[in-house]
Amino acid sequence: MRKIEAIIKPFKLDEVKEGLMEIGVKGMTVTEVKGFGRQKGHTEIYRGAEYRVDFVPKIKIEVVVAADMVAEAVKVIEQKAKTGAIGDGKIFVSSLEEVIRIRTGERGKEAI
Amino acid sequence: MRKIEAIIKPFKLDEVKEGLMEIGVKGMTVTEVKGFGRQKGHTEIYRGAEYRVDFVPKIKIEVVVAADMVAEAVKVIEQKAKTGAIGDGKIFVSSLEEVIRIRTGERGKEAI
Amino acid sequence: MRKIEAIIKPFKLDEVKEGLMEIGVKGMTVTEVKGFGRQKGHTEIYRGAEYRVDFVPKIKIEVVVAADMVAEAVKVIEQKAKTGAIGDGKIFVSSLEEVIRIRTGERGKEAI
Amino acid sequence: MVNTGDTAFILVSAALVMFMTPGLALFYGGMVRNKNVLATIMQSYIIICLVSVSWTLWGYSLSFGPDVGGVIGNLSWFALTDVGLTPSADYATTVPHLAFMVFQLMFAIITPALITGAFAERMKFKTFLVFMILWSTLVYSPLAHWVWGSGGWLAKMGALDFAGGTVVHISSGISALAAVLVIAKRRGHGKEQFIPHNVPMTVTGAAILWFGWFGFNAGSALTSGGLAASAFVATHIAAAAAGLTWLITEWIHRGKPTTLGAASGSVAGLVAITPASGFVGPASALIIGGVAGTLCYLGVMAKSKFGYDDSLDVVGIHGVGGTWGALATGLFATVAVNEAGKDGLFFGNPAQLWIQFVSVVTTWVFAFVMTIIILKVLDATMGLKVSDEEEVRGLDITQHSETAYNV
Amino acid sequence: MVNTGDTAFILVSAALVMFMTPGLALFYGGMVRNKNVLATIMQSYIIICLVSVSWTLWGYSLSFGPDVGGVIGNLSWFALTDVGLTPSADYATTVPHLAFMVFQLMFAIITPALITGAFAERMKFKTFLVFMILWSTLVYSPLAHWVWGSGGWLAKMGALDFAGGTVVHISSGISALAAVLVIAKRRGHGKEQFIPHNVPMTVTGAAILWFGWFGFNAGSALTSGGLAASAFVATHIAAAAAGLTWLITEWIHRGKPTTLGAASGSVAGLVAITPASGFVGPASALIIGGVAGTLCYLGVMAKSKFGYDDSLDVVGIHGVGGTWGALATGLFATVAVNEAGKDGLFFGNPAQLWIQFVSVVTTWVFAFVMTIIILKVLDATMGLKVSDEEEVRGLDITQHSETAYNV
Amino acid sequence: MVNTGDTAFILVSAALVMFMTPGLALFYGGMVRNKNVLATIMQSYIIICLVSVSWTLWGYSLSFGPDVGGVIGNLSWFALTDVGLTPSADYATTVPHLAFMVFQLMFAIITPALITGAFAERMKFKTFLVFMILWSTLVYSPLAHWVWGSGGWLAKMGALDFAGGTVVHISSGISALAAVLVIAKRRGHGKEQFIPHNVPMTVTGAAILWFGWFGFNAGSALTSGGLAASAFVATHIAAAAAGLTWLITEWIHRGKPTTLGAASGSVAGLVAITPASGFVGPASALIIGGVAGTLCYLGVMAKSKFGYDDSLDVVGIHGVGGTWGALATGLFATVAVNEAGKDGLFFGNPAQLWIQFVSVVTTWVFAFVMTIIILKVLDATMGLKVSDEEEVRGLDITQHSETAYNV
Ligand SMILES: Nc1ncnc2c1ncn2[C@@H]1O[C@H](COP(=O)(O)OP(=O)(O)O)[C@@H](O)[C@H]1O
Ligand SMILES: Nc1ncnc2c1ncn2[C@@H]1O[C@H](COP(=O)(O)OP(=O)(O)O)[C@@H](O)[C@H]1O
Ligand SMILES: Nc1ncnc2c1ncn2[C@@H]1O[C@H](COP(=O)(O)OP(=O)(O)O)[C@@H](O)[C@H]1O
Repeated sequence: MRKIEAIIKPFKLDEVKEGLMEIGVKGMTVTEVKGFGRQKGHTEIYRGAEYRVDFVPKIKIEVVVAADMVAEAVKVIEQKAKTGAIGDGKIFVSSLEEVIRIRTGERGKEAI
Repeated sequence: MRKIEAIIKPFKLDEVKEGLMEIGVKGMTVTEVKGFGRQKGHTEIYRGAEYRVDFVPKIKIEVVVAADMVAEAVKVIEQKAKTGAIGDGKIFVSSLEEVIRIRTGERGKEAI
Repeated sequence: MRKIEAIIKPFKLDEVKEGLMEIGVKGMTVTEVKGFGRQKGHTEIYRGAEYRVDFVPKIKIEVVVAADMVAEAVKVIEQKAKTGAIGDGKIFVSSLEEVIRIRTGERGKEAI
Repeated sequence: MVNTGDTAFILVSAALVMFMTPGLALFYGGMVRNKNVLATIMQSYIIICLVSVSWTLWGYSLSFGPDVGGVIGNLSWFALTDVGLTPSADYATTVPHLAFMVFQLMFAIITPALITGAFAERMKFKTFLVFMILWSTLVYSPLAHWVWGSGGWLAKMGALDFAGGTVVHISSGISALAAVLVIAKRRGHGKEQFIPHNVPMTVTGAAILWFGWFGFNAGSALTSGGLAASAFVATHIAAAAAGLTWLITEWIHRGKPTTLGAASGSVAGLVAITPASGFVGPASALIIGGVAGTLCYLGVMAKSKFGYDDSLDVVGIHGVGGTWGALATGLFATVAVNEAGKDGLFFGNPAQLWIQFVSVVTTWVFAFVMTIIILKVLDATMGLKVSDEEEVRGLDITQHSETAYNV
Repeated sequence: MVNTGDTAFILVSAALVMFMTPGLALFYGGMVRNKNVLATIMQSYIIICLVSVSWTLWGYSLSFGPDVGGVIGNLSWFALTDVGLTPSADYATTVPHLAFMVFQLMFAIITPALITGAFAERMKFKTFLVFMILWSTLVYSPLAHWVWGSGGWLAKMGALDFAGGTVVHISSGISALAAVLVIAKRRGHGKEQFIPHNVPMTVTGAAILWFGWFGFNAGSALTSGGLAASAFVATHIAAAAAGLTWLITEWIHRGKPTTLGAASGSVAGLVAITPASGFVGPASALIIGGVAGTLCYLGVMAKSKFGYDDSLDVVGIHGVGGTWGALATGLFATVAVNEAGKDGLFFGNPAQLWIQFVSVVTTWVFAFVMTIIILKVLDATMGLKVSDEEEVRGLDITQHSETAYNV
Repeated sequence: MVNTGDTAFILVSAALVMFMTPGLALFYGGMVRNKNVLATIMQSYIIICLVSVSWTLWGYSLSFGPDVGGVIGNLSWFALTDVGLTPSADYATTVPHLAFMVFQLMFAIITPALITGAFAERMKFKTFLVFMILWSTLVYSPLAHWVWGSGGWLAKMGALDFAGGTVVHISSGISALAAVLVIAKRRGHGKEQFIPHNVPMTVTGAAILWFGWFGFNAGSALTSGGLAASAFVATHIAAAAAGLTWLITEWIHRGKPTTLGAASGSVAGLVAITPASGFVGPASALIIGGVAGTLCYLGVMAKSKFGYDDSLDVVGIHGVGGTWGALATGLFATVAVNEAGKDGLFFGNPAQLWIQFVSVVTTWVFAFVMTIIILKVLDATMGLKVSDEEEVRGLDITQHSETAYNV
């Protein structure tokens, strides 16, 4: 079992979700995060004072998939989340020791 | 050291927390997330137009425990978070290489 | 490749970020979370009724670094996030199987 | 003859009172949980629509139309027949009859809206609509007629209620009590913590209520002049005093002065001064308000004692505050302020306190019994409470297919 | 002679109408996405500033100054020359001329602000400012002169528009239609879901609009008395009725009654009753409002049918509602309510409906053509729409370097 | 004799001015960080309660009661003794004395509330309460007496202050300056970024302020008629002009026009026109406002220059704007607008500018010295600032055990 974490641009969420569904991914978990990286933040102005905001709104998608699905899932995310502009984000893959579906108690592949 | 991540229904948070405390878990970290899965989202209506909202509010709990506590902690979460209805969520277990308590610099088991 | 997750006090974010940048970290992802631990929560009062709020606002920083940077990055976080008071937070280190930069398709070290 | 100053004052007052109900929507909306805020706001908002139509058609006629046995108006003013641009013979004789009508309408709107705080976060929207039409017709109109209608029996008995201590606050507060006894508690009541989701929203609502209450009380003078000014001042002072005493009471009781407490206290003061506002001087208003702040705080405490689920404390604030205000009118009223009024106990007329007491008890009993009956019937026919699952998901989604905030 | 009651009424009404534009800012602001809320609020807010200055300098003179051929006022009242503390000879002869001027100013502010809903979330701020100055001068002032100016040709023809059905609502609604035909759609229109980011904000805005609308319509009586009271009542009843019928219509159509629907419906009712408010009785108001609720709902549905991107439904509500109201005035008007008015079709005078029809068509054509021209010129010179990237990042950051919420 | 129109106008104006303080609560509340919003709102809200009680008991008597040596009123009107339903002999002789009293009360409320912006996010609540009682009694009442009290020495000297340039704005602005010199800066000031947490809340507050300011300035005519209309118009135009010039100034300076800038600018214009509003014509108002927008922007810039921590720019807006307005009154005043006024420098009377200057300097010195003294005493006895840890956790939790938003 692998966990894929992808940090993407917020407006790409729907496309990535559709893409993953098409290859058979059944579930995912999404978090609003703030990213810091090569992509510049912006300046805000309040009463004549300038404030630097370094963090950029991003979406983190977490998808757990069976090991044999990883490559395909990663490919889909890469394709769908890509704009080619700086700040498109990252994908991190890690391994899980166990996955459990709370409702049924199923473990492993069945639990996803 | 293991990290347990559990995606649960928001209103189950208190019960899960109590359950974990009872078996000696001292800390945890909680994030508001949005889940996508077998559980249906809902439809919203604004000025006569229907919008599908696929994401369901969920809570992610992260608990780091010593390896020998994992089974028990998972069991507690399973029991407490279960309603039997679709959308109860998942538990993911992964291994950590290191755990550090910032305040004291303690590492490993002592740091939890 | 390693992922460092640090749960810290919110007002320490800027210092930690600066510290990490100084040692060459180029990016990170930040999430608002709620922490539960030894640090006490607080009591709130609404219309004469007392409510216990156990969860404390925390910030979770996720930084992915090459294996040889881990020790240094952890040290910096420890130093910068430390106040010495309870609730300073934890650092968790785990290993990643793969890291991908969406924009370029780069993998591994190049992708960070 | 129509007086332009009086008419300007009544029309603006009517606008101010109208604004109170959206204010109430915010006051209540801020106190519920995120998932129920729209449903809570909606209950107030749709009452504005609903009662305005029913009042136009039959409510005004029942309340203020030609008297039938001191108990109710007849239907000869149905759809505002005979309610025109010139003053009525009986009410507010220096302003157009329509102005008086619409001023009264605003009272007829906010009164049922006040009740919604009691069963917030759990009532079925459809049943709610029916309940409100019935309550407005069967409870509000008779009460308004008794106290303010020409020929109403409580008025003839000499009961003083300047701007609605019995008609508005006791009636809503006691109906709230009836409602929470009939409608089941919220899931998790007593176990889960129901924390206000947006306190600034609630304070904003309280401020709008305060602002609008000037129209409510001073406008009830129905003319622009000394009496209106006096009622205005009494209103403001009582609200201020009650804000302070609630704060002090909770500071002593819980160790902290809260923003929600200051807001709640001032509303309690506004409630309590309502029946007295046109009959008492500033010093009396200070006392009436000051007592109300502490009394209503204790009133709110009562609910955890007795275990009923009055979500937003309608009983503790409007029931208790209205009762105190109606009785206090029997204590502090003085003809020095209002010749058309009476002296109260402290000004040498103990009989007035008795009359006030009778009007309070009557209102309690009538509102309580009627509300129980209406709700029991609706419970049997339509059902009152949403399902458990709907409660968990929240009323916004389940009753209205909306979410308040989409960030 | 200045009458104190009338003056108090007009000044307070002016304040109320002024308050409507911030209300509109919230009404619109709640409906856009998070990233555009400030830009949306800003468009209304800055119009208050901008139009107040241009109105003071030349707008008022063009609209109400000495007539030039029935078409426009001349510039002899530039910078309010001759507009003083005593009443004007032509307008509102019992209140200071300055009071009438400032009351009218508030109408001149909100009308262009209404249009902003059509192109919300996508217009360049700089171009927007220029557009508004031009629109206010070239569209609003002539229209106001025709209908309300002494010597205006539509007025002389006998067109009835009590508080701005043509001048305010049709003109803004039809200009909105012109605007959405010229300005490109929002990115993702028809694919992405544009969900209101803060519905309580929108409902609060609707409530402020309703509150202020009493000044708008009743204030348009320009005196305090029977007519003002009648307009006040008609306004309120129509809003209430429309809130209900919109709710019922969507309940039937989509299976759910929504909070946003109740709020939108009541605004639709307010729009529709505006031209009729001082000419019709309460029962007629009930009908006019009731029809408006359903009609404007259908009007809003039209946009998905025709595929234009009227972000916040200015066409569906103000265009449709204003047109219905202007025509309805030709149906329901009666001199029994307002001697200075006319009878409508239902009171035996079919000619009035024709006159109303002419004034509607005139306003449609004039507002549409002028707005197209202005926008085409601006498109060619300054550009109308922000870049794609700016749209994605949001107008708050890109146009104003601000974010609304920082939690 | 009581005039109904005048009374209606004053009472409604009083209600409007009352509404300004909750408006201010939102204006300020939106600009602080999340964790301090309730505490900020609370400071304004509780001042309404606190000062209303102290004003009723002794404040009004000190300010407007029978004169003692031109410096202060005596206590013979304690608890509003002799303040009744008929007009006073000295003030507002066509409205009930109570109406004048309560109108003035609303000014006495908002003035100290304005100061709270200076030390926002850091003051101890308990000390704050004591400070406000003392400031209101020892600073506000004398100043009000000097300028507006019958027999007050500045009034006798001929200083013009229509609605509170010195009494309200300079006094609060300069006391704010004194406060930020005594109370330590916020932790992280100059290093951390203090970004407004809710700009729509702030703009809503600004809009309510603008709305209420009509009551503030036009109401200060104390009658309904030409003067009120003129003051109303001047107020509105100045606000609009200042909104624009602030916007333009920052657009030039920083490259972006901001929503907060438009809101701040219009408030600056309202501040500046306050003393002049009943003495100047529309064109002068345009200039006074226009200058104020730029001047107050520069005033706000000053704080980063001098390094003091005036959290929400009370000095830059009320201190600078009030000073400019008071002096501008000496430039632009004309008896053509107000016979009871004077001509200013531009209308041939340079002496008036000198008188204005003296009144400004007097107010500066008096407010500054008194505030320093009061705060130094409180610092030594009760402590002014919360602890570092409390500051980090926020005042909402530590002072009031509440959180604003619970999502
Ligand atoms: N080392 C890192 N660890 C964790 N998250 C990172 C790291 N580097 C980048 N990110 C995340 O990826 C996002 C995009 O990175 P950025 O450097 O801006 O552009 P790009 O993805 O095109 O290289 C960042 O906003 C941040 O959320
Ligand atoms: N493959 C997955 N990867 C990550 N999160 C998942 C995955 N599948 C489900 N989830 C999370 O678990 C939640 C519950 O899943 P769902 O399929 O709705 O019901 P159930 O848990 O009963 O199978 C989802 O809302 C989502 O947050
Ligand atoms: N076992 C754990 N698993 C996950 N997160 C934890 C765990 N223990 C603590 N935390 C996180 O670390 C934060 C700080 O922990 P706490 O026990 O309060 O103080 P300290 O870090 O000084 O030991 C908590 O608020 C929580 O977010």
